[in-house]
Amino acid sequence: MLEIKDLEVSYGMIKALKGISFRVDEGEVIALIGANGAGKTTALHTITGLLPAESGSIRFDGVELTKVPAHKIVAMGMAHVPEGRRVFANLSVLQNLRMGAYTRSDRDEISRNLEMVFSRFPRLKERQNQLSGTLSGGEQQMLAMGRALMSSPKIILMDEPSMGLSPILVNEIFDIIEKVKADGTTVLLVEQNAKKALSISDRGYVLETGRIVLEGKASELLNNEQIRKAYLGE
Amino acid sequence: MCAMLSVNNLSISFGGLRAVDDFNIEIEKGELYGLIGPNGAGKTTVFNLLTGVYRPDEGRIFLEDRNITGLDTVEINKAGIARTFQNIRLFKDLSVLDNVKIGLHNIFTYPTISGILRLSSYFRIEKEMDERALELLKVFDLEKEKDSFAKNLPYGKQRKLEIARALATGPKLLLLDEPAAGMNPNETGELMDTIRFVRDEFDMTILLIEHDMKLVSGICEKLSVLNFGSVLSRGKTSEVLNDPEVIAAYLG
Amino acid sequence: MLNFLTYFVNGISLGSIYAIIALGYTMVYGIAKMLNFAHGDVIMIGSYIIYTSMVTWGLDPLLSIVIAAAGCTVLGIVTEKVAYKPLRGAASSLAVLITAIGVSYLLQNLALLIFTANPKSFSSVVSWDGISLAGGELKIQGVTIITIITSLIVLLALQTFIKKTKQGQAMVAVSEDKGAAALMGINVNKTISLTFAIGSGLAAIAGALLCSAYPNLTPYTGAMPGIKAFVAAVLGGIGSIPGAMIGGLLLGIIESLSKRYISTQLSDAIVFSILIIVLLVRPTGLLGKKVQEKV
Amino acid sequence: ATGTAPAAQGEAASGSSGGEAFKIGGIGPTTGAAAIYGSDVRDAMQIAVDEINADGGINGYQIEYKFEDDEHNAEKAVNAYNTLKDWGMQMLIGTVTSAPCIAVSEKTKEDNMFQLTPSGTAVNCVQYDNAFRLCFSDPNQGSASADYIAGNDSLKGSKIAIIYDSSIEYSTGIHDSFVARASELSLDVVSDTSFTTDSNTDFTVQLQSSKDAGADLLFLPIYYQEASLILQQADSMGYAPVFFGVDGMDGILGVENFDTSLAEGVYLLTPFSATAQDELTVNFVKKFKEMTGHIPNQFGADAYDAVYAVKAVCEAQNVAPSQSVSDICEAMKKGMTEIELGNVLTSPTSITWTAEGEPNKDPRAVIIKNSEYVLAE
Amino acid sequence: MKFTKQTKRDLYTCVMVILFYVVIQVLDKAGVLSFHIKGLLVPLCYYSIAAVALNLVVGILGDLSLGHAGFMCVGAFSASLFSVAVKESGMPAGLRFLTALIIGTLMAALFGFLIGIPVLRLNGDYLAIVTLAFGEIIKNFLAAVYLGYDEEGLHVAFKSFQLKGEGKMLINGAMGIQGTPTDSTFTISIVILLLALFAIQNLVNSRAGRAIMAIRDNRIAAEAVGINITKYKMLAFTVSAAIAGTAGVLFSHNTSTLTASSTYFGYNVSILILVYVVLGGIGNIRGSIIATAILYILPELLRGLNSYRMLIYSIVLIVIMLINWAPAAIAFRERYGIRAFIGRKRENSGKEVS
Ligand SMILES: Nc1ncnc2c1ncn2[C@@H]1O[C@H](COP(=O)(O)OP(=O)(O)OP(=O)(O)O)[C@@H](O)[C@H]1O
Ligand SMILES: Nc1ncnc2c1ncn2[C@@H]1O[C@H](COP(=O)(O)OP(=O)(O)OP(=O)(O)O)[C@@H](O)[C@H]1O
Ligand SMILES: [Mg+2]
Ligand SMILES: [Mg+2]
Repeated sequence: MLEIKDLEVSYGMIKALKGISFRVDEGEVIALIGANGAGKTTALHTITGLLPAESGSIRFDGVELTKVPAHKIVAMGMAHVPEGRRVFANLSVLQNLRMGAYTRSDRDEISRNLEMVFSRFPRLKERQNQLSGTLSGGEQQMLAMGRALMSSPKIILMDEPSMGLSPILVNEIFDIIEKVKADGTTVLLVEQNAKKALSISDRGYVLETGRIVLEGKASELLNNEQIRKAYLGE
Repeated sequence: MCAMLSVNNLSISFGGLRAVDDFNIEIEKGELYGLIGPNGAGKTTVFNLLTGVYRPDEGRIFLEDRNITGLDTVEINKAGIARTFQNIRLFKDLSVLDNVKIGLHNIFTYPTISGILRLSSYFRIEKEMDERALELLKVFDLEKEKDSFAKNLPYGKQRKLEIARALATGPKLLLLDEPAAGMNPNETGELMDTIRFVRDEFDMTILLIEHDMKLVSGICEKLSVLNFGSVLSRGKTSEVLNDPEVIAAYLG
Repeated sequence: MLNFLTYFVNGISLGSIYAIIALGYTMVYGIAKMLNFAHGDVIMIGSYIIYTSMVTWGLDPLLSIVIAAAGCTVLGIVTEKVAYKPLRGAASSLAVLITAIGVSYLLQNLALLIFTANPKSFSSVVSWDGISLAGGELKIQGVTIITIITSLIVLLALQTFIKKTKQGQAMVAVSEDKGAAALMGINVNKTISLTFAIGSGLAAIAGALLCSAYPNLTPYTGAMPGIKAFVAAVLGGIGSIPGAMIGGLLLGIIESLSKRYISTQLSDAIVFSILIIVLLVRPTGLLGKKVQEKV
Repeated sequence: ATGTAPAAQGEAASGSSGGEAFKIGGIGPTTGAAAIYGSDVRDAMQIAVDEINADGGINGYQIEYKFEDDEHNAEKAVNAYNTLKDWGMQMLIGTVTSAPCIAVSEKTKEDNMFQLTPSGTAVNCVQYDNAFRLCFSDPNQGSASADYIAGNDSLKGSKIAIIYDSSIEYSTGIHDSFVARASELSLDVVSDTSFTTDSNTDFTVQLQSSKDAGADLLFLPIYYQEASLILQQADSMGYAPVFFGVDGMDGILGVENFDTSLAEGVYLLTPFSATAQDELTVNFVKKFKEMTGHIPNQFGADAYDAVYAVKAVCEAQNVAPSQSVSDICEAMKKGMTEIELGNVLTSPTSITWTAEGEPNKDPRAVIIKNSEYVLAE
Repeated sequence: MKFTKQTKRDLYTCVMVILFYVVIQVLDKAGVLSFHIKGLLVPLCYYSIAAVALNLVVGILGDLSLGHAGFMCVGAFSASLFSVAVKESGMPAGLRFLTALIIGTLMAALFGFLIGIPVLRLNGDYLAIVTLAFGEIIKNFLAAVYLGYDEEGLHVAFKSFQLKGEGKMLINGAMGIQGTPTDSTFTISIVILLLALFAIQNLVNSRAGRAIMAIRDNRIAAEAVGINITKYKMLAFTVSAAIAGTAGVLFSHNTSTLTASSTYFGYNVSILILVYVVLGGIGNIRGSIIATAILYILPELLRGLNSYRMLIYSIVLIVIMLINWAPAAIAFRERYGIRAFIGRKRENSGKEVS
């Protein structure tokens, strides 16, 4: 479904991705793990077109994405929960969610979707008229997830969705990811919480300073000695 | 002897929402104290109240025996409370060293005019500031990056720099808002060592907010759990973490 | 009392002109987050287009306005593409402010070359004389009434557009966070172009009314009203569309009354002093949202 | 429209360059809000220079002419002056507007360069002995206007209102001397309001104040751009006093598309009338219109006369381009006070100059009738 | 003594200015300087000074001011008033000018301080408009005031008046102040430029300067580490106003006529100075000077183009801005290792981390 080949990306002089390749198949949950500054966020940004690729290719359902602008990529069925949430601070929770359904026009579908999001995140329903800028960090994270789900995407890219969430919510988020998967949506998951991430993933890739250094079945990675040392803190 | 921090009946509302509701806490000198609770429970708001970002509707705050309720942020910092922020707030376009030196602003002083005219006190005190700042950077393993822009540091190092900067202001009480957010378990482990080191070496009292239970159970001696603005449970870490109510509301 | 009313009405006439300019200004200002110092000059260009088609080609006023609106829209889109868009994402938002000043100089000097510095007397696009009250003592001009009606229509249309349409909501999202907006599937460039298109189209309408009320057209006609509109927009609260309307009207009324009751010589100083006082009391303008940064 | 400048360097400064032609410079605003005045002066001078050159020049020497923009800015005017000096300018006809003119006169004084301003009206424009002007001075116009009103049977009993531009020298200068003279003559000034260049579109308050005060004569010592707006706004208010302007009002009939019927009955003291039927005026207006597309006002006429004044004095004093700047200036200074310049656009009679640099010429009061200037009385 | 990188950079800036001075002097002695160029030197200096001053507010403090021409106006008028008043008293020219400089600077500082009070409460564009408003008020006021003295003493009014006997009009409404002695020389201007550089660069690199930059980068964090926002904003604003005032003194003592018109002191002049600052690099003091030089001289170089002069100027301005600031252009430059045209970036003691 999503195939990345030899992707290179730079910020000015700094090369953040030095030729990475990986693929995500339909219906899979793929974990992308790596230390701070490894280039995970950069990879996601490039896939959704927020950053230009220097070289390499990104294919989504067979379509080359590197020259496609971000908004078209989203319309093709890719959603992105960005790092740092990036909710529209001066819009209400409800307006933010509606914004998530920007590319869709079927009103009934949208309101059904909204109900679905509200049932997954009751807190958002409670706060639907609050300006999102004043939500607590965790609440904003839920909003960002909910907003991405509003486009009912084929694939959803999540950048550290558990960051700053309480343990109960972290579990919940991972539950939701599993449910999202169960609904047939493909997930590309970037996480610091490698253990949890791998435990719900099918496969995983390990990124280190702009290169993929390891890949494999999630269960294998979980048992990999190197990984256990470097990312699971054991 | 009185507690380092004691807070009585602290409350604040935003519009209709009572974000902090009759909050009490008592922290002894040298303690490593954890403040946990669900998202939106009001933890950061407590920090904001303690540091004068918000003025409480009700309640009083004492630092040692000094009533600091209603003082402004600058005064509170001078009185001895320093903090870090949940969403990192560094001086992004300044060097790492300068970030720490700004923390030293009220510790090492010389008149502005001697800075402009480059009088001898300027050189002497700037040198002292540099030395002190470097010492602090060393604690956080940041001395190699001293000349980088703060914005170019990786996330984890930015968090550390924030702590270093807070320490530079010479506080008695250090407030850390989710210091381990966005760190992987290894980095979190290092951070725990650093926090312990800071407590021991600087003789610091620390109150921290954190969702990473490994960190909380690893270094906090006592905990308060906040839920809907008020304290759900408090006490020794191990006891609090086994409290069924806490498990239900927070740990899952 | 009648005396006061006369000056008050004069103030409203002046203010309605400021208001209609400020509406277009605030549009671009609120969405693209840029102080478009060239807005006044787009108004000037629009007025020249109307002048040319009405006086030189002898076309109908309404048709002339349509032509001017089309012309200004194109102008707005082109300047945005050439001079502002490349600076999107620049390290400082001041960069685009400076190119806007460059564009302002450019338009003025272009007009100077094409139309010369010789002033042109504009033919009013409004042929109605207006109404007389209190036995002819109090006269409200046709242009004033038309201007107020037009600005109210523009106000409502803009409000509805932004609140109720997808395109409008897209604009709000873009103004908050371009990257996140793109992730919602919003075409950021198109949305900003649209903003400039609308803002510039409104400039043409404002130009028609400005020059009908004050029929003297030179390459510098737009500069001062542009700044006054900026002041009005700030007074009303940046980005607030009703604020721009209220700010414009208030500015006109204050200007008129202070000229009458305090000093004609110092009226600018008085207007500006009042602006400062208002901002000291309400640091985000009359209707500006108080956005508190969450710590 | 201007001569080509040889790469000017130090030695040109001594003032005696080649000596083949007279190098006459002009300075005025050709960009910025005052561009209309400067461009007219530039073009009118060009016409005069071309005529003279076609006619064999001055004393057999051709004129080289160069005009520099000053954006109506004293600092830029000095820059323009220096540019012209580098070019080798021997005489300056300029600058067009007052404040820049005063600043430049400091420099011409230092260099002892002859300066004749066509339109710098402020007193200080000609404070030094090397500087002369062709137009009336501000106080001259202000008091002449008051005198005229006092001496005119139909106007003298009027209640007078004044609207002037308090942010420019020209307008305040005339205003101040008018007010002073009016009180000496015990004219009845009932309303005195002003505006600034930054708010020069809406005059309803000033007009309303004048109307409320019962004024039946409105004195407008301002430029015609604003005056045209005042006429329009007074008309739509239904206020119809007698309007009385000064030379800045000249040009009002030339505003493109202006409804000249509004200007019916406007009095103005002006040295020039573009609708005069004498051969000189007709010829000048025709050439000017061909060149620029619009009708000249007194700025252009003053500039045209200024070039001819220089020609006349040069011929009388037998000045040659090979002389130094300073020598030329001395000769011109002497010549200016001796000459009697006839056949000019801007005076019905001939013009003479005082040693102070002021012209002796009669202001003409004209009244606009059927969209033409007609001599009043 | 060991120089830090920053100190070296600051010194280079001063050396650049001194070198410029020396080169000009040599060329002048050699007689190759045209009058035109010589006439541009003093304005170049005072606009550079104004730009450097504004950069302290815009670049270092991070607030947008559109009213610096107002501070120049205050400096210019107060100093000229003094100079004109004592012109005939036999005070030595040097001492008179020095006093005028001090008066102009202090008066501008006072106004900067007064204006700083409301400035503190406002942010972003609201602040910009208030500074613009203040600048306009100052200009508007000075253009309307008449000040003169005669045997009966000092007279102030908003209408012209007649003086009795041996009186003298000091400020004559819109006609402003006439006859200011033209004391500004290139040498003095360069010395003042160097002093301004010295003061601002040293301020920036001191404890106070860091505090100011901290406020710019993150106000909330600055407060949290105990920095008194009010104090340091005031400091930056007042120092900046004072130096702009000095520029005003040089301005008014360069040409003999001084009027408070928009041409010299309107918001458009403030914006022009802002153009210098932004083009030279926000926060980059040296860049401000270089940009001022380029942009001030450009329209003068274009004089040969006559009517097209200002048109070309505006196009060049837009193009330089795009080259210097557009992300695409910057990326291009970085890739091919071309140095910035003037120096866009805030040049700080920082190196990029890879
Ligand atoms: N805007 C930028 N300008 C310059 N360098 C950048 C920028 N954004 C990221 N980088 C650099 O690119 C590299 C990869 O960053 P990226 O944000 O992709 O890492 P990450 O794996 O997502 O890390 P984290 O876990 O901290 O989110 C880092 O070295 C970072 O410093
Ligand atoms: N300035 C404000 N205006 C309105 N509501 C606010 C404001 N600040 C905080 N709140 C609300 O107060 C509640 C507590 O917020 P706070 O940021 O203290 O939560 P928290 O406990 O730190 O949560 P998290 O762990 O997610 O950061 C939230 O519901 C938030 O929406
Ligand atoms: Mg990341
Ligand atoms: Mg929090």
